[in-house]
Amino acid sequence: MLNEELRFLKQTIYDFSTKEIAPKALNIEENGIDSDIIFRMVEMGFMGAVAPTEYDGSALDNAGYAVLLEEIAKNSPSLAFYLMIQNSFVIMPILKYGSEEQKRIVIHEIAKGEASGTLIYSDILDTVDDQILTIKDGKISGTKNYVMNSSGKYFILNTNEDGKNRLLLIKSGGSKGKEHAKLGFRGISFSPVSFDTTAGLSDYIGTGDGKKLLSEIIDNSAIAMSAIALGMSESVISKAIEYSKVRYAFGYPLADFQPLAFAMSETYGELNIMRNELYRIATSPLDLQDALTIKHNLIELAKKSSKLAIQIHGGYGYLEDFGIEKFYRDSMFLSVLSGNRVAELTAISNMIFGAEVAKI
Amino acid sequence: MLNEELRFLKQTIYDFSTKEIAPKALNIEENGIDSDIIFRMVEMGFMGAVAPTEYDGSALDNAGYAVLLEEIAKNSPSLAFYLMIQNSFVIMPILKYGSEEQKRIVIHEIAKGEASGTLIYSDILDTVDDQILTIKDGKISGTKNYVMNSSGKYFILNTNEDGKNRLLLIKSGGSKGKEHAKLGFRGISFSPVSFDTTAGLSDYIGTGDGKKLLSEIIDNSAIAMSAIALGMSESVISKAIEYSKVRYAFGYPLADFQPLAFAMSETYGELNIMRNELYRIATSPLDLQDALTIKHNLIELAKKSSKLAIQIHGGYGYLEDFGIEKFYRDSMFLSVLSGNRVAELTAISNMIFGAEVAKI
Amino acid sequence: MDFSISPELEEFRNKVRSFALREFTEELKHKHDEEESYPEEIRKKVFKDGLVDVSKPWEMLITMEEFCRVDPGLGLSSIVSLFGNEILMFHGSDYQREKYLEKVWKGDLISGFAVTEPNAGSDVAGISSYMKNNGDGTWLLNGGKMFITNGTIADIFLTLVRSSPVDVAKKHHGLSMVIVEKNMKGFSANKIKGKMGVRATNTGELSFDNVVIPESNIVGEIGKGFYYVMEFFNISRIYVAAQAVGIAQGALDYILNYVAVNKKTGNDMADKELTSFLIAEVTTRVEAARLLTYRAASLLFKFTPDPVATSIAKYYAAETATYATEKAMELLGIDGVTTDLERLYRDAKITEIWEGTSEIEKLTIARMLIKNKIKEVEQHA
Amino acid sequence: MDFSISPELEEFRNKVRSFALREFTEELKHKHDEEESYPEEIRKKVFKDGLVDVSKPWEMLITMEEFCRVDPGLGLSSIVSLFGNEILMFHGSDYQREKYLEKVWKGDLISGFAVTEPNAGSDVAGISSYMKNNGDGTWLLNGGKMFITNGTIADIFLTLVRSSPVDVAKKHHGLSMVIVEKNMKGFSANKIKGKMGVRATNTGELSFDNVVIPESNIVGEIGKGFYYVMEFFNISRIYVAAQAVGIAQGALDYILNYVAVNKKTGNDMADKELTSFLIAEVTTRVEAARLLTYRAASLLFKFTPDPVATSIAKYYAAETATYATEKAMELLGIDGVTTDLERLYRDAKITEIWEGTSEIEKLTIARMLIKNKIKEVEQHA
Repeated sequence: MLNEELRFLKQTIYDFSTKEIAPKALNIEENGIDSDIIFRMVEMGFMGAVAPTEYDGSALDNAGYAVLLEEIAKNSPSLAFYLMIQNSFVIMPILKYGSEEQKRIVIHEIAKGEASGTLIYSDILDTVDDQILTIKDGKISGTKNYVMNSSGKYFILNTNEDGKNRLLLIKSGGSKGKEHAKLGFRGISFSPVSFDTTAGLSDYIGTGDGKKLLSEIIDNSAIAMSAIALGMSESVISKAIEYSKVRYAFGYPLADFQPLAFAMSETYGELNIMRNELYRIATSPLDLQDALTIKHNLIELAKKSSKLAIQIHGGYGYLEDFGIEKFYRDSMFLSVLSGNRVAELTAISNMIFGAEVAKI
Repeated sequence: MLNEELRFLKQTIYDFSTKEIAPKALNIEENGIDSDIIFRMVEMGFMGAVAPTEYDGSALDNAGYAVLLEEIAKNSPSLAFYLMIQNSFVIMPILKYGSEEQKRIVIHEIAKGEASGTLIYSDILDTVDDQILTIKDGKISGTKNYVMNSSGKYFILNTNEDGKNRLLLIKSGGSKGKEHAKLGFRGISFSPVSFDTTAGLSDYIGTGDGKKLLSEIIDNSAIAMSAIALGMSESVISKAIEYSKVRYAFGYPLADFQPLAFAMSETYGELNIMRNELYRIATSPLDLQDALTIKHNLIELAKKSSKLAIQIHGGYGYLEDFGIEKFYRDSMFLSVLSGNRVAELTAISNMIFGAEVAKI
Repeated sequence: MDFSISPELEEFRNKVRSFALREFTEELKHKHDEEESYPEEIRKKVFKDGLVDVSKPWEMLITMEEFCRVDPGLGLSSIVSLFGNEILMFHGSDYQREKYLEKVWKGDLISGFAVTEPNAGSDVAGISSYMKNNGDGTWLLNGGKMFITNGTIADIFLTLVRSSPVDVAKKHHGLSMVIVEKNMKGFSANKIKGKMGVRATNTGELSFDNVVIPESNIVGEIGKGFYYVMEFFNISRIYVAAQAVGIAQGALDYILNYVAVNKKTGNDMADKELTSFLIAEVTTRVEAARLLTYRAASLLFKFTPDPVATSIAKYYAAETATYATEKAMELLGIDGVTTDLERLYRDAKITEIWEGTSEIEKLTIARMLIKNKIKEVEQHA
Repeated sequence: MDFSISPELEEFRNKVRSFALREFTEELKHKHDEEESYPEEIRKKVFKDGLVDVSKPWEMLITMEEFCRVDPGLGLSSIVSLFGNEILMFHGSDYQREKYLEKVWKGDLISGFAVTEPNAGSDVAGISSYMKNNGDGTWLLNGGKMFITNGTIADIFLTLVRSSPVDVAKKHHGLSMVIVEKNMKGFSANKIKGKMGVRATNTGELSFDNVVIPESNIVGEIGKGFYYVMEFFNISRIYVAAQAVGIAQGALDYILNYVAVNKKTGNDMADKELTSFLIAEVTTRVEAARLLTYRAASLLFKFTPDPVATSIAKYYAAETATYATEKAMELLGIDGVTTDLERLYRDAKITEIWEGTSEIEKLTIARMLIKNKIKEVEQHA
């Protein structure tokens, strides 16, 4: 399905991911993404993967970017999600909505590994445990409970000023709270951040309603999230398949037992179908309905694959050292972070039904 | 996904199916496929869809043939399956394994609507209620319990002669037993056929083991069966969607209820993914693993869609007149007729695992 | 806790099972399915053999289960002539009890329960059949009913009608339950043909064209009809759950028989783990469905019906019936399509639809649980 | 049939639930999860408060359920010091009962149950730890065990070992159960770190390097070890089922609380049918799992254990625990990842693995059902 250029890119990143990321994957989970890895990410051009070359980016298109995330996610979903935050959540919105100054400074710094950014988008997730930030007299205040990469330098966030939601790009200024217990993506910081600051940098980003812009940013990350889910599924089911060939029970390799073999090959088959669809979407003009649909399907598949893989690995699947259980946690966390599930299903339904439905 | 030529073909067959088949669909279920329909099938070139023009066929390629079956199945799964029997089960094997005489006579007659044929392949289904036909002194004897289109003129069947399985093409000569109660595809005759005859026509077809040839024929029909399942799913889920917009409960159209809307749009989304994959496969060099995989997935989808559609239609979904329940029966029947499920899953598993697995 | 069934009830179970295996012959099963005809002869035998005794609810439940296990069409038909009798039992006047109920109990009258309308299924309060007070002790009924079991064979119908103009905010007020007799002027019924399954049962569409309903045919209090129906669902849904358990068990019977037969003929299907998994999965769900059903029944039969338990049982058992017949077809494959399993597969699906679709059951369950939880949270607040 | 729980048992349930809610503080739950440390202080309290009494099996079961409902890590840890005690109860000598069992019952000794090995999990008879008869009344044990609960804190281990050379055709012969003490020479244990969930429980890898086992430490008959383990699974799997029911109920608690809180804050989530369906579906499965578990337990506690009922309960309840925590996470979304639900989600999955994976449970169920059916078919033939 991939053209030659993409196949070459895939091979390159596969090799990189296998040789350089895989051995460090466990360490990323335990100690975070260290400066060595960031250095290599910069060298490889992954930090600014989607940024134009004029801002020191690699100018990957949708499909190339998907290949990158898929291959990195196979070994470290944390690192893949981190790259996605930089590219889909920070660089892309700045490219689309930002000022020239924002582009020159922020994208450059991220691409060079000098800084990282994040997007605070809990405002569009249905949550009871979070506040909306407010602006009064140029000062942002309030606490956001759910901030991924909360130790980053740049924040894109929504604030409410006189009843109006506006998106801002600010330079830190928040105070990071205690790290949350982390369900998944343990290599990335995740904590509350409290703000009591005047907006930094060139503040406003985009002109529309801030919550709507957040939704757009998340919508636009659908292919990227799908690629991460795909890489995770592939990796975990391949590991299960390999393990089932060498692990014996009752005198036979597990792969000899039909229900196990069929469960794995059915999942693998679905995976192939979804991969083909994902790259078809990534290489076509953007179709939001298709992109959201594949995202939901691939995230479900990642959950299903990882559950199956734990089961195949038995007790070993339950231990961190074996690198299986993290997919079970990460896939659920990805599901939670992937956007507002109900709002997205409603959007898909509206498109399919050609009418506003699913209100009740 | 379809190129312009295929899109044009699709539109043509869609129009035909909607205008000419839909109004007769219920009648097909009750009284079978009458000569008027066969006449139109011949005129449209559908009876010999895959046959070369020299044998009066339409020379459709894989994708064109899939489009045909998909569009016909939307309104009459019985008719679509009947066309598939003629093309995938009779014409294709004769083209591949048959003599020139067999091609000239049998394919010509089928394409012209002068005769129809069938394939008896229960030998490769795991069954306890069936016998293997035997040949002794040039005479075939035995009873085959499960024969679709048992009223046809030509039979391709497997016989055992001195312990060797050989495929034969014979001209009727069987005596048709009492029609079975029909789970699905009620427009097609389905009954036992008893043989006590000397082989007709030019008998042997192919040189290999008869059961292996049967498996090959079924394998080669995977795209066609997938297309039928796809058409069925599309049709039934579209009907459910339309019905849910006009049927009210508690003051709201059913489409307003999230669990119903989401169930339909999720199914619809899967459908789109599968359709894209099916046509990708149909327009690529044959990949058996992909073809069997999509077949299994699409047949499951057809079962799931029809179950959901009945539920959306409530009591009306349970009545024959509304044209919903038949999809529930037909999809299960298609599943049963689609081949040896366990053998196929094992074959897929072997390909994926790169080893012989799933033995236990 | 005691999950065992009393020896008496087990003995009764054997008795009804033997009856079904003996009387529901291959010929009759096929015939009534094919012809969509009602097996009145079997119904008579069931009553004659004393298998139906409304004073023994556990036996009624077991009869339902075991009959449906063998053949839902014949099984249901033989006992559904009692349909709706509990409403008369609880709310009928002496006159109604004597004139109708006692005969229904003996099997001499066939009863129907008429709620659903073409435009109101799950949404019971959405019905529009309307009865106007003539002011002379009679009412004038107009409208129609849809999907009514025993529609063209019942002698009487317990019919839900609107008896005062609809108040949009309180749609479930102003509904009443009345007895419509088949011989009343202006009443007519058409048989609904072409059901996918349970084809031995009789289903009709009813029409009321200026039917005069005497005051004496109003059941219980005027305006309380909706509540009677909801109360009745607490009963009828448990019986549907039992139907579904029977069907699911029937499918499991096919699976186990098939595997045993295969084993005997040397086919190694029985030794394949895929087969084992399927058997284990189906068995587990059948057992769960049965326990949920019996639990709901035990609450009802102690006069402490629990709508949550009832809806859970109905929803889960119905889903299990569909699931089990699907899995059985999947295993038996081509050998399944020409057996009784084929019919069971068609029959099963109705349990997810009638007496409240699975969707309605789920709403019932959730609404009560949410209500209780909010109350609990508020008390602690 | 009586599905009601006695008032005494309900009262006991309230008592253990109160204990768990009071003692399993937020701080302790977090701490022991984060540090992977064993909550010895809570275990002591549980014994002190008399919440563990092996003579009252129903109470044990309820304790397991209610403890796991609040926190599986702390809950399990507080009672798992009894692990394997039933084997000694049924088969131990007077000497073993006095020296070990009575102390385990009082909570003064911690017991472990050591069967699984690196290369033999579900396949119990595949173990290779080997004990050689010294001919002087002692045996010499070599080998190792994996994933052993209480691995580095237990005082004694009920250990399955091979005591005569393996007969390939009869692998489950020649296995014996022995008591290994932690202080025995040649015994060592390493803590296994990094479990996804139930991190407060202690898990270890054991190593036997020429450990001398006195004859007096052989439990029951030599060579019968495999059967003791299978017999024990009839008990332990029911307790795992109860764990799973507790976890699933815990997830449902989160769901209902969240919906109630949302309702109070004006979020209309509670009124969405999607939420209702989710609540109904989870509730139904939790109820089914609980009934299956109690049924298996009631058979066991009447000394008529039914391996089919046990395996059904274990498999279904474990699946339900995983399912319920998944659904709860799905509903709570981002609000779920920073709560105790996050831990519950990690904890749940173990119930599908330990004490027999779901796959093994399914084989157990199917094998017995097929065997019975074949017998039945043969009798009729």
